[in-house]
Amino acid sequence: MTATMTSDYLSAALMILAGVGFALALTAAAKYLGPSRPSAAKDYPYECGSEVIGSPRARFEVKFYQVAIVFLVFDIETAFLYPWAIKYRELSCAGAVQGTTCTGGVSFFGIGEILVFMGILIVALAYVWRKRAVGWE
Amino acid sequence: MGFEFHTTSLQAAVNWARKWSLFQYPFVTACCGMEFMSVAASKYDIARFGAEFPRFSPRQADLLIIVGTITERQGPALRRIYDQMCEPKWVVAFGVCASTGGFYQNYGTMPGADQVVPVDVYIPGCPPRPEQVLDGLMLLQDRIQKGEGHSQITIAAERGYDVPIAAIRPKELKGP
Amino acid sequence: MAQIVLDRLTAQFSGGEIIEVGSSRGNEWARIKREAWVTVCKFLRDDPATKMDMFIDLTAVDRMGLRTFPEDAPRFDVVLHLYSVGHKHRVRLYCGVPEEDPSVDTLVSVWEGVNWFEREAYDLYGVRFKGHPDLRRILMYPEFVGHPLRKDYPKEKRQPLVRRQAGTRE
Amino acid sequence: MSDSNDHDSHLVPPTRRVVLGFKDAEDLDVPDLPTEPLPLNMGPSHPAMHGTVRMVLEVEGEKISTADIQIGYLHRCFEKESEAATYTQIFPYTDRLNYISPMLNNIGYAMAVEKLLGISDELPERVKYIRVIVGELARISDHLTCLGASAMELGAFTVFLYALKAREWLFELLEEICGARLTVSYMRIGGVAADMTEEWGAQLLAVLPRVREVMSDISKLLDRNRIFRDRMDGIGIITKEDALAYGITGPVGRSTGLAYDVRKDHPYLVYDRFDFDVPVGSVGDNFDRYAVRVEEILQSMRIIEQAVPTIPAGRFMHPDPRVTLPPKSETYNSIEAMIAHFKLIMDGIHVPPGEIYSFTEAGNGELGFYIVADGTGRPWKCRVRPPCFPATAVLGKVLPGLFIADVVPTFGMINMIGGECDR
Repeated sequence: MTATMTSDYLSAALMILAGVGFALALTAAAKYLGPSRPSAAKDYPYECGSEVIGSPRARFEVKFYQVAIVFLVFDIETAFLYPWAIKYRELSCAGAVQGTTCTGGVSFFGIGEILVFMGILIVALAYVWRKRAVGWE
Repeated sequence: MGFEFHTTSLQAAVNWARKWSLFQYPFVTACCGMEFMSVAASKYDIARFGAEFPRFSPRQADLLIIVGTITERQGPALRRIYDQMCEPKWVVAFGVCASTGGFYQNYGTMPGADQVVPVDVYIPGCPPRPEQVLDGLMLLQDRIQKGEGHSQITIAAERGYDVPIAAIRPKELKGP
Repeated sequence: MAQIVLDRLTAQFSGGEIIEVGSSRGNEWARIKREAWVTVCKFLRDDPATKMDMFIDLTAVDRMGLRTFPEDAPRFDVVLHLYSVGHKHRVRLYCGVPEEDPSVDTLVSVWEGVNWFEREAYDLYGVRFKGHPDLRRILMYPEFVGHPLRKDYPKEKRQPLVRRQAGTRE
Repeated sequence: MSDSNDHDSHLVPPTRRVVLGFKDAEDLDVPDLPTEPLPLNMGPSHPAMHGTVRMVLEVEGEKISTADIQIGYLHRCFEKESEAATYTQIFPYTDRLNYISPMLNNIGYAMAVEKLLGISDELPERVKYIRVIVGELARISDHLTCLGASAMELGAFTVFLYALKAREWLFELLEEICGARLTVSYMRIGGVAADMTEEWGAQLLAVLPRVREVMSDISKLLDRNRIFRDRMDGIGIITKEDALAYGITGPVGRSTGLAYDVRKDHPYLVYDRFDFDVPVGSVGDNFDRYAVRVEEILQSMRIIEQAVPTIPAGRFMHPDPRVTLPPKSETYNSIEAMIAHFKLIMDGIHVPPGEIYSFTEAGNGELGFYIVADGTGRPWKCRVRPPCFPATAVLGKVLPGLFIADVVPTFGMINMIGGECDR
C-alpha cells in the first residue's frame, strides 16, 4: 500500500518539478544570455507613444468589483464539482465498487448532495440577477 | 552582469535565430502604409522571412519599421517608442520620407527618422515596391547575422567583445 | 447659376455690409464687411431663397505682396464656401482682415462644422476668431511659434522638438 | 492613500439613500463615492488610429464621457510646398493627399487648373473617358482598402486578405497604365500622361468579374455575421443635420441620408453619359457606411463597364503648346519645340490671375481645390478642401456615450486618411 502511495507522490512531485524547473530555466536563460540595459526611458509607461496622462489609480466604478466577487463565488462552485464528479460512481452505489461494477443497489446520495449544493447557488444567482449586480448598463 | 563567456558559434546561432524571427513594431504613418499592407498581404508575403507578425507593443518587438513620413510632431512619440524597445533592436526606415524626408523639405517634416533614432537599413522609394522592401529586409538579416546592427554593436562594445566592424564607424565608437 | 444668391444679398443688405459682388469662372462671390460677417451668414442659411444649409470650407489667404491686389486692402482674407443642397447653388464669401488686428467673429453658432476649420485658419495664418469655444492649434504642435502659412514664414524654418546627438550610436 | 483621507475629513462625502426593500427595513444612508474619470490615451502610434491621430478619451469604466481628437501628426505642409512648386510639379503632392485613391486627387487638381486656364471644355473626349475610368478604378481600390482595414481591426483578417488580393489586381492594372502602383501622378494639366491601350481595356474588363466575386465573398463573410453586425449596427450614428452643419459628404455623408453626390448633382467629365445609382443610407450608423461603400464599389464597376467599350479615339493631351509639352521626338529635332519644352518646364504654365473653387467626388466626398493664381507659373495659394476633415471633426460629438471598443469601427468607417486630413 505504501509503495503505491509514494509512487503516486513521486509522479506528482516530478510533474511539479518539471513545470517549475522549465519556467526557472527560461527566466535564467533570458536573464544571463540576453542583453539587459535597463534605463529610465525604457521603463517609461507605454501609452501609444504619447506622454502619460492621469494615473491608473483613479477610483473605478463599483460594478467592476461586484462582477469580480460574483465570479469568485461561481468559480469556486465549479471547483467543488470536480471532486464530486470523480467520486460520483462510489457515491451513487450503496455497496462497494469492484472495478466498474457496483455491488449494492442504487443510492441517491450523490445526486441529492449536488442538487442541494447547486440549489443554494441558484438562489444566489437569482438574487444577484434581480439586484442587477452583474448588469452592464 | 552574469558570468562572462564568449563563443562565436553561440553568437552566430543566436543571431541566426534572431534573423529568422523578427517581431516588427509597424510604426505606420503615411502612404507607405498602403504598400506595407501589400508586403504583408498574400502576394508579396513577408511571412516567408518570419517577420510577418506585427507586435503593437514596443516591449514585444525587436524590429521598429518606420513606415511613412515622420513629422516634427511625431518625433517625440517615435523616440519614446524606440527607447521602450528592448535590446537587441533594429530600425528600418521604410520609404524615402522615413530615410531623408523625401520631397517634403519644410517646417513640418523631419528630414529623415535618423534625426531621432539610429537607423540600420534605409529602403528608398516613394513608396518602395514590395520587392524593394523584401530586399531591404534581406539586407537587414545579413547585418543581423554579422552582428552589425546598431544595438548589437553597443551591446558587444559594453561587454568588451572585439567589435566586428570597428572600421565602418570609427567616429562613433570613440565617443563616450 | 447662383446669381440669385447675390441678388438676394444686395437686396437684403443695403447698409454697406456687402462691399462688392462678382462672378468669375462660374463661381459667384461676395465681399462682406467684417462687422456683418455673422448676420450675413445667418441670413444666407435661413433665407428660403438661398438656404445655404451646407458648410463646405473656410480658409484664409495672405495677400501680402500679391501684385493683383490694391496696396491699401487688408492683408488677410477669410474665405468661406457655402452650398445649398436643395437649390444646388454655391457662393464664396470674402472678409478682409487687417494685419494689425487679425480677428473676425466665429461662425460656430451658424454652422458647427467651422470649429475645426477656424482652428486651422488660426493655426496656420494667425487669424483669431472671437467667441470660438476652444481656439487652439490643430495641425502644428502647441510648442510651435509663429504661423507657418504666412508669406513671411520661410518654408524650411524648422522648430524641432527632439533630436539625437550626432555621433553617438544611441 | 494619505491625501484622500484629508480630502474626506474636511469634506463629508455626499450620501446616497439605499432602499433595502424587504419588510420593515428602514433605508440606509451610504456615502456616495463618485468615480473619478480616467484619462485614456489612444495615441498617435495605435493600430486603429491609422498611426496619425491621438485621441485623449475621458473614460468612466468602459464608457467614453469626452473625446478630444488631436490631428496634425501627418501635417506635411501641402500648401507651403505648392506655393514653391509650378503647377505641374504639384501633381506628385496631390497623390499623397488621399493616398488610398491618388488618381481621384489628381483628377480634382487637374480640373481645377484647367478651369482656371479656361480649357476645361476644349479637352479631347478621350481624356474625359480615361479620367472617368481610372477615377472609378481608384474609387474601388479606396473602398477596398477602407473595408479591408476596418474589417481587420474588427478581427476579420480573412476579409483583409480578400480585399488586398483584389486591390493587388487593380494595382497591377494601374502599374500597367502609368508605371506606378500607388502614387500614380498620371494626370497632366490638359490631359493624361500616357494613352490607354486596347489590351489594357480588355484586361480591365477581365478583372472586374473577379473583383465582383471577391466582393460577394466579403459580403457572405460579413453581412449577416453576428459579431460584425453587433459591433456596427446602431454605433457611431451621425444625423443628417450634423452632416449638413459639418459639411460631411461622400460615403459618410450619404450614409446619414444626405443624398449628395457631385457626380450626380453637378456632373463633370462624362459622368452624365453613364447610368449608375448613388447608394444612400438611412440611419447613419457604421453598418450604413459599410453598406454604402460596398454598393459604391459595384456601381463604380458598372460605370467602368459602360465606359471602356464606348471610349472614343483621339488625342490624350490638349493640343495647345502653351499647356502641353511637345512630344519628345520633336523636342530634340526642332528649336521651337525645345524652347517650348524648356519654358514649360522651367517656369511652368502661366495661369492668368484669378481664383477658382473646383470640386469633384473623391473617395471620401467632395474634394475641393481653391486656387489663387497670380499670373506666374506658381500658384499663390492652393488650398485643398479635405472631405475626411469634417468627418473626423464630428467624432468629438459622436464618440461620447460609446464604449472604448466602439471607437475602432467608428474611426475605421469614417476612413480618415492622414495625408488628406492633415495635408
